[in-house]
Amino acid sequence: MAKVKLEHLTKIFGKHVKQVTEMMQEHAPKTDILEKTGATVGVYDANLEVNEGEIFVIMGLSGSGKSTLIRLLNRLIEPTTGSIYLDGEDISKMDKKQLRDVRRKKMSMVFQNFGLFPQRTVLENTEYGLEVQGMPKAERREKAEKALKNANLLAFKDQYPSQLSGGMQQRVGLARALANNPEILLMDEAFSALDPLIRRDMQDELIELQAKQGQTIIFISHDLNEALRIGDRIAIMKDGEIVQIGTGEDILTHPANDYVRAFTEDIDRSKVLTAENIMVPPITTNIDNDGPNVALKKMRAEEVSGLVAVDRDRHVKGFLTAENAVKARENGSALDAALTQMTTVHKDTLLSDVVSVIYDSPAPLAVVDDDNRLVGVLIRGRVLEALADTTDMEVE
Amino acid sequence: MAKVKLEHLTKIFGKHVKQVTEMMQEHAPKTDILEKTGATVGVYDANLEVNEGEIFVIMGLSGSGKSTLIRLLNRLIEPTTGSIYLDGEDISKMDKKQLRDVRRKKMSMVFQNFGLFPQRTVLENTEYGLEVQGMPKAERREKAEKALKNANLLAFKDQYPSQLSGGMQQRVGLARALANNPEILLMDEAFSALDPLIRRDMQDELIELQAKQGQTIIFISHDLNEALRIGDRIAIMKDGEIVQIGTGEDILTHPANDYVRAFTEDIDRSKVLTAENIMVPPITTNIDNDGPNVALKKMRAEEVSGLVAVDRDRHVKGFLTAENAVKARENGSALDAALTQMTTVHKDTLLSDVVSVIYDSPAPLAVVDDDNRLVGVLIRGRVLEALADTTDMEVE
Amino acid sequence: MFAVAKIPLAGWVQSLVDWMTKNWAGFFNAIQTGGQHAMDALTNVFTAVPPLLLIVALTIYAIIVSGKKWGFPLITFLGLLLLWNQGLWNDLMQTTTLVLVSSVISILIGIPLGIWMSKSDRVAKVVQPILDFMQTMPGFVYLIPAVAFFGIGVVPGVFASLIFSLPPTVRFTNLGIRQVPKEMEEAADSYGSTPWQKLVKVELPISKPSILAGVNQTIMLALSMVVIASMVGAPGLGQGVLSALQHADVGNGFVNGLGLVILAIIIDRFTEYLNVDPIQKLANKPTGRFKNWKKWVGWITTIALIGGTGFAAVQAHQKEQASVNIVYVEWDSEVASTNVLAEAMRDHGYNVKITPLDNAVMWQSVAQGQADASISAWLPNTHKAQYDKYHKQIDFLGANLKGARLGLVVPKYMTNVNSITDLDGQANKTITGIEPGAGVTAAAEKTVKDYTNLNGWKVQTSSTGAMTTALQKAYSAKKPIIITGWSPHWMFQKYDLKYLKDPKGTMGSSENITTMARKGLKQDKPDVYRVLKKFQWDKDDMEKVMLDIQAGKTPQQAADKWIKENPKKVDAWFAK
Amino acid sequence: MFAVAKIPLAGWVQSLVDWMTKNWAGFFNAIQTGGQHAMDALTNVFTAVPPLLLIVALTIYAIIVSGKKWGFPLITFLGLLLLWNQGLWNDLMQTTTLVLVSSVISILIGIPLGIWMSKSDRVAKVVQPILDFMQTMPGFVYLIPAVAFFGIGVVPGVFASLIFSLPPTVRFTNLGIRQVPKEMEEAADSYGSTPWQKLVKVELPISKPSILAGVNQTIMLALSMVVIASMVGAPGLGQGVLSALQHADVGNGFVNGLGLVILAIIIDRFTEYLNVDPIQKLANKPTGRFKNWKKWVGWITTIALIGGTGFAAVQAHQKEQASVNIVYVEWDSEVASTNVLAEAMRDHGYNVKITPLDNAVMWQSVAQGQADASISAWLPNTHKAQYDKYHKQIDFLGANLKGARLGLVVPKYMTNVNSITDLDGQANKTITGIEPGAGVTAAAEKTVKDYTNLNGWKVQTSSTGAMTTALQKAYSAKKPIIITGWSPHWMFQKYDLKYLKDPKGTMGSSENITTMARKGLKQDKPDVYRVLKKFQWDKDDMEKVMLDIQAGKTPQQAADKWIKENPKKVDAWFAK
Ligand SMILES: Nc1ncnc2c1ncn2[C@@H]1O[C@H](COP(=O)(O)OP(=O)(O)OP(=O)(O)O)[C@@H](O)[C@H]1O
Ligand SMILES: Nc1ncnc2c1ncn2[C@@H]1O[C@H](COP(=O)(O)OP(=O)(O)OP(=O)(O)O)[C@@H](O)[C@H]1O
Ligand SMILES: [Mg+2]
Ligand SMILES: [Mg+2]
Repeated sequence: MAKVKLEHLTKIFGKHVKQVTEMMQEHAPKTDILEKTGATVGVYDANLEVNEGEIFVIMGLSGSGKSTLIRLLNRLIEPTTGSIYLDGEDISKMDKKQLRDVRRKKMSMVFQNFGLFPQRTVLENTEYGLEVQGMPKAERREKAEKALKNANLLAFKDQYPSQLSGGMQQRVGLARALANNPEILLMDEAFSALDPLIRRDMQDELIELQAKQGQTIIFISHDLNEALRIGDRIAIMKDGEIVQIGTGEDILTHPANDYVRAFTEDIDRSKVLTAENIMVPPITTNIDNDGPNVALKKMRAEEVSGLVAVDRDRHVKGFLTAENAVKARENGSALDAALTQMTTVHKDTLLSDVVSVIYDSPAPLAVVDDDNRLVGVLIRGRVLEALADTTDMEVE
Repeated sequence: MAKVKLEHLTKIFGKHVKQVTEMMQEHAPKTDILEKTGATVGVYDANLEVNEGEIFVIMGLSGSGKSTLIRLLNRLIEPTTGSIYLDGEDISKMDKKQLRDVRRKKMSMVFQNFGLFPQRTVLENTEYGLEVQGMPKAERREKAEKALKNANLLAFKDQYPSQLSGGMQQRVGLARALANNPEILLMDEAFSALDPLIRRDMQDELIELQAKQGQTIIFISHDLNEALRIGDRIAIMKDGEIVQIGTGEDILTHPANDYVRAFTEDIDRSKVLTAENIMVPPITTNIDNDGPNVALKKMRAEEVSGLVAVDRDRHVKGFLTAENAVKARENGSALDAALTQMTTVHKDTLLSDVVSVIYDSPAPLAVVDDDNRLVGVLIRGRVLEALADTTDMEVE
Repeated sequence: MFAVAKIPLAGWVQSLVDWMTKNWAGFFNAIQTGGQHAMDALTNVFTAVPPLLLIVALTIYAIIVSGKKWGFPLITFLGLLLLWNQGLWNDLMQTTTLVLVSSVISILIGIPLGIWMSKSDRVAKVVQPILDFMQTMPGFVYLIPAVAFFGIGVVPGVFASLIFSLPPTVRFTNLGIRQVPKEMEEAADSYGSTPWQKLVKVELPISKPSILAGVNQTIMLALSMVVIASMVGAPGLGQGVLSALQHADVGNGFVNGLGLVILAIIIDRFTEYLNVDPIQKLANKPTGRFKNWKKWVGWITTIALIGGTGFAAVQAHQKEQASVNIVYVEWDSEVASTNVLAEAMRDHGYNVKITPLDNAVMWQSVAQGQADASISAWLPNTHKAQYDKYHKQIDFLGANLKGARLGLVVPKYMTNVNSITDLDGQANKTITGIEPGAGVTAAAEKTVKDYTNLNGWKVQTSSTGAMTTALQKAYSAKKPIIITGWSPHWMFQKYDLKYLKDPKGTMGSSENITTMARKGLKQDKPDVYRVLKKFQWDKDDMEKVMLDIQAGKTPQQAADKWIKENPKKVDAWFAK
Repeated sequence: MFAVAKIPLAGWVQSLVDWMTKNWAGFFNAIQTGGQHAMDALTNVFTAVPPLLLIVALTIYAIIVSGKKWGFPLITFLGLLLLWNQGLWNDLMQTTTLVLVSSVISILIGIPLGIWMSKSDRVAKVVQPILDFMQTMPGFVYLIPAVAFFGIGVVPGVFASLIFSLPPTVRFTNLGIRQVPKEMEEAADSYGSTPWQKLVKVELPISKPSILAGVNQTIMLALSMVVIASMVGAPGLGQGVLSALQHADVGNGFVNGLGLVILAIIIDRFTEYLNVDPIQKLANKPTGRFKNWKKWVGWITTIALIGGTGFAAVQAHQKEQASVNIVYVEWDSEVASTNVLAEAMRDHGYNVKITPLDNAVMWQSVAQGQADASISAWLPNTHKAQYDKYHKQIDFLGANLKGARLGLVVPKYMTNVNSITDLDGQANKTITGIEPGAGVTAAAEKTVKDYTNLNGWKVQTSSTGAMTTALQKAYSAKKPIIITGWSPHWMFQKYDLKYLKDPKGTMGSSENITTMARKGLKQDKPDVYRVLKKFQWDKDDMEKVMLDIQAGKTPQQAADKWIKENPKKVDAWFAK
């Protein structure tokens, strides 16, 4: 079952809701709506499901409604219309007490603008969530200190937020949310003020945490690399509407429209594309059946200079070059002996990892599935072509 | 002459300055200093020169003193010790009036936390800098609207900052600084809240602006790609100290220490390395002098299957394959006629751009300098190797 | 305890005040005169506006400002109407002047001072105790020097208000500016704002809510000082409160106090709407065709207001010739006579100002020439002490009403009782008196003691209001009652009453109410002097006027009515 | 104007008050009694602390709290010492009680109310005009009902203070909470804070500066109401101000006012230090070995304070037996006599409370049994009116001082002048009198009129203080002077003076000062009654005490001194 589900969720800031809705249905631009009605469309008709244990990333232009959407989830903003289901329950219909329980136990939020309490020290900020749950002082202090330690801020625990740098403040916000150990983490550009080193640490920690504790994470990011790195699925928003939802690969390979494509341009494809995306169909010889003659005949027919040797189960046995096939025929030996070593890569290996392997390997690479069965081959030309594709776009 | 020059600039937050300085000289960690003295080292003994018309990027871990350094430049923070020269004048010795003039005419700042005035509309915020200079209303309004238009926010000009999204607020801060058209722009993570599309636009605009008006820009960023894209030089800070200053390439290729190297890890090298970095020395034949025989002999001696044909000025004329050289010898024709087309790329071309070209080209690529003279060649294997290098590091 | 003697602090202060009074007289006089004139002018403008016009205009402004049809506009409308109905309009306008002037001065001094404090810790350290001093040193203490410096009138009233009401503006300006977030300061600095620009464009707008809350407090405190100010002669609602309280008349005190409260609520609300969040304002900004209606209505109202005022003022102006200042004691009889004379003189084109004062201050003011005249001297008995003290510095113009008297009074239906000696146990052996300290009460007590037939009687003291209430109750039930009466008093017009004969004379002999003028009036304003000299009427006349006032007319209305009904008498006063 | 009659608002209010007085008497009484006891207890604690100990302790706290050695601690130390020196210590403690109690109640009511307002616009709409009402409805108006409800004493004083001083706390709590940034609210909400948690952990801490500023204003306004409160019998510095002002004695009024100001400054500073920015606090946090010295010193001081108080209280307690409440008029003579009797009784183990009251209120309080006794009845002349009114409800115990008199007085060195008829032009034909309204002044004026040899003389009215000052000046220069004197008065002890013979008797005959007690005292407290009955002394005694007081001793000190020097006389009062 979906952990979180949104149905026809709409938020309009300002008055004249009906007029705005009509204009939205006619796809009027936001600036027109603003001028005519004074109202701003935050989110319009969002439908979405986030699965349990998923890291779901929301991306989109600045002002496209990401923060509004995430705030609707814990009802910091009241929706104009639509429903929000959490574990099948409609949050938008909850009374105050139920909502409070949800916020305490199920969701924690990291704010885009940090949202730290200025009159509380770093430590006191971090333990805030636990404090309101009524956890005894010693216990919550311990948890908070642990969270601060993970954020590398333990030394600063008695300082006040205004004494910290931007990134440090963001990490306090993060520690505060994590200390709570909620089922769902709502993270609004939680890493935007972090430098790459700390950011990578934080990403790793998040992934690890998620793997260990199976939290559902909804994450707003502007960094597609980050989204691809940590996100199971990605939603892309534009002008308050969700224009595409899919895995990183879906979005890279089948962008719903030019807007989404533009978003992916600056991306280092080698970090996204996998062997499976760029492999070509293998031309194989079943060494359990075929002899050198059959193999050579196949090569001629397919106009290739080598074949991937597989057994009956399509397990890769090696590579058979034309040269070796000829030699085998001359020597009358079996194909087994004529094979050269063939490097295999799993089909999910990233292109970036493939590049270094293929550079060292004389033969094409065999791409195998989870059962180690051959599904395709990678050839150098194709790899370069894929890399070129990426950059092509930018050069255009 | 350096536009901005820092000499032994130090800022310590808190008391016990002397004790802190001593501890810093002994390279005590910041957390120890904080614990012992309650003071925090913002910036320690920074020496720096920024040239006129340069885009100078400052990077470093969160809390390493970047914001402090940039605020010292316009004396929002008073230095503990050290001097700051602007056009050779010591800012730290200026009286209030001089300082004000400098801030009005020479420097504008974009704040990490935006620093927008909540009770002023977007437009009024944007025209603030001009307003304090005493510019007439119509004129400053026009300029402000232009700046807002560039930031794509003209429709929102009568809204208040709290009605905008984070990214939109950041763009208002940017527009406010740019409307001022200062000699020096101080930008503290000015693009951190922006999505990639708008970010790229903003970067482009900044580069263009800088090219047109020769502004000096000091830019804090966490994004090494961004730094490399827009920065002429980069400084890397750690714990308040500047650990390395250099061009992007310097830093990538000769990192001063492990800390800097770690910083560059996640980088897409194809966006950084240029043809010059990965070219190999060319083996040439001067077609004005050499005939087919000489060429073939050279090929044999160098164990290559082709030569780059150049004229006396080392201008590339084409590529001579062994095959064609043999043919020319047989036909007794001159080398000119035997040459195949050879694609040239400028030595500063990025690796990412090279990949797409080399994929389409049968022959190696010739690398030329500004005068179109041959300086090296690019071969496929080398390109793949360079790409692999990058990813190697990460895979480690 | 220490062997140190008590430091003669009290003496030092006294000497300082004396010294200042003597040596800075010129300076204080200038302030007194200038301030008095300026404020009189302002009050004249306010009172020149026809009340109904002003009420409607303010209601319209309230609608425009609040954007509501009920609530605040309704309060404004009904509140002002009520005050008008209660005959407090003029007082209200005078109080408005007092409060406006002291608030404006407070703001003009307080905001800059608060800003200065916020910018310098040292200034804050010095100013803070001074503010404490201003707010806690009792008004009574500095009112005495204030009178010594500025004489009586509205100026020392403003002075006292100022001292007490200034601090909140200062404190909350300081607080507000100190609370401006550091980032905002930095952003302003980084664009090279001068301190002034930073203040005006950033700090003040951001700290506006705090500053306005401080100003609001200042206005409230200024309003709370209105009563104290009226103790030194500042006119307005405060005098109503004071005079009501001289009779322990909670009801009337409350009504006058209510005037202050309604004024407070209206001012409070208008200032509150200054403080609307700009975003809210934006959200409420009307769109569409009528978006400017507010502006239009506002302007039209303003023009109507100015026009109406101008018209009324021109009419008023035509009459303006001379300026006379008549002072009086806040007694029913003197209210009646002084208003009749004043209205009559106004009808003849004189510009007359009348000021109620404490008894002693009234005499002093005529003696020192601060007032032109009074027609309220009860001689030879009631005001004897004052007469003895000041008579040499005053010009007496003869009695304007003869045969005023005190005595025990009963309704005429008590036919058996005609003399005090006839009393033998009526009305539970009780004489209903007024306040304990009053002269007539004392006389009644003496009477009870001296007449043997009154053995066992008691004088039940209460208040003037309570006595007349008791009289009314008994009268309508035709029950016996004996009261301490005096005349002229409206009760003689309203009820059929008679004085009891007083063979022993313990209730005192009869008196005349005398007109007196400052020395020099004869030379300065011979016309006025002549009118004053000729002014006289009799008990019946006066009582008619008092009765009308008692029945709910304002003193002016009652006076006008009497003047209309007695043209001959009035004309005689103005005969050449 | 409208044809609508004046709405009888005043009458309605009056009726309402009457109705409440009658029907809610039980409720009001309970509050009156409970409040009075609680506050008396608090005052007793304060006064039980030895003054010097308290001064030193507060100074130490000031050092700890402010972290400074000069400035604030010095002000605290010198200010309190000055008040002690001026003999205002007891008044100060009583005022402190009044202000503390009304401030604490204000805070307890005001902060929750302000919070409620901030949470609901509707509540704000309703409460705001009520606050306006509370701040601008003149205190005089609701003091009268307050007295009707609560009688005289400290409770109606607190009631009046509360009404006036509550609003700022409410307003600024409301303002502060409304100014809490939206992000902070959101952050608190997002972690599932209950409204209460959000309030306590986020909103109140963030709005602390505003709230404290409001509380500070509340305290200031409570202090400013001290004088008004004392008009209904609340004891303390306010009474000093009032009594000084009865003589237009700016100097003494100022000194008492200064007591209020010093109290204000000390409270203001202590509350201000509650409001230190936490970051600043962090920066000032001491490091190193002595970082806890403050805590230690603070605790030691507190222990010393409690110990000292306990010790003093135990000593005081041993003496406590009965409780007597003696009232008096704030005249020099009565201050002396009442203090002597009170101190003597205290020495004999009685628990005596003395309360200065307005003349009329004093008589009323004995008559109604609110006070036990008074030894300040001047009979038969001066208090005649009161005597006539109340004598049936009072038990008179005979004269405690015989031969009090008024008269014209000259220094003995004027040997030629022994009778009024001897006067023939001395001292510029001037008799130096006191306040214009005083009885002795009136008598002097009568004298000038009646004696033919005084033709052309004048009575120069001034004030009691000014008269004695003039006497001193003339006396030291051996110049002739004629004053209006009365005895007992300290001047007869300090200077060699003589009464002039008064053949016509215009200066009045001699009087006795009489002791009176409430009916029932004889049964309730026979011991006290006996002492009161036996208490008597003579003019010389009284004048000695008055002289000491005049020279700077507190009344208590002077009384103690006299008691020590006259053991026999005192013992006689307590003989069985
Ligand atoms: N006002 C201040 N008071 C005390 N310490 C401060 C203050 N401002 C900054 N610091 C400290 O100075 C150090 C450097 O802060 P700075 O803001 O310059 O970091 P930064 O490099 O900009 O980090 P980030 O990338 O996170 O913005 C931090 O350790 C911070 O705690
Ligand atoms: N409180 C508000 N009042 C009015 N309009 C608002 C408010 N909050 C957001 N908006 C509007 O809603 C739209 C979406 O804002 P939102 O903050 O969700 O954008 P975002 O996607 O988070 O952008 P960013 O990446 O810049 O943070 C914007 O046009 C903004 O102007
Ligand atoms: Mg956002
Ligand atoms: Mg920073």
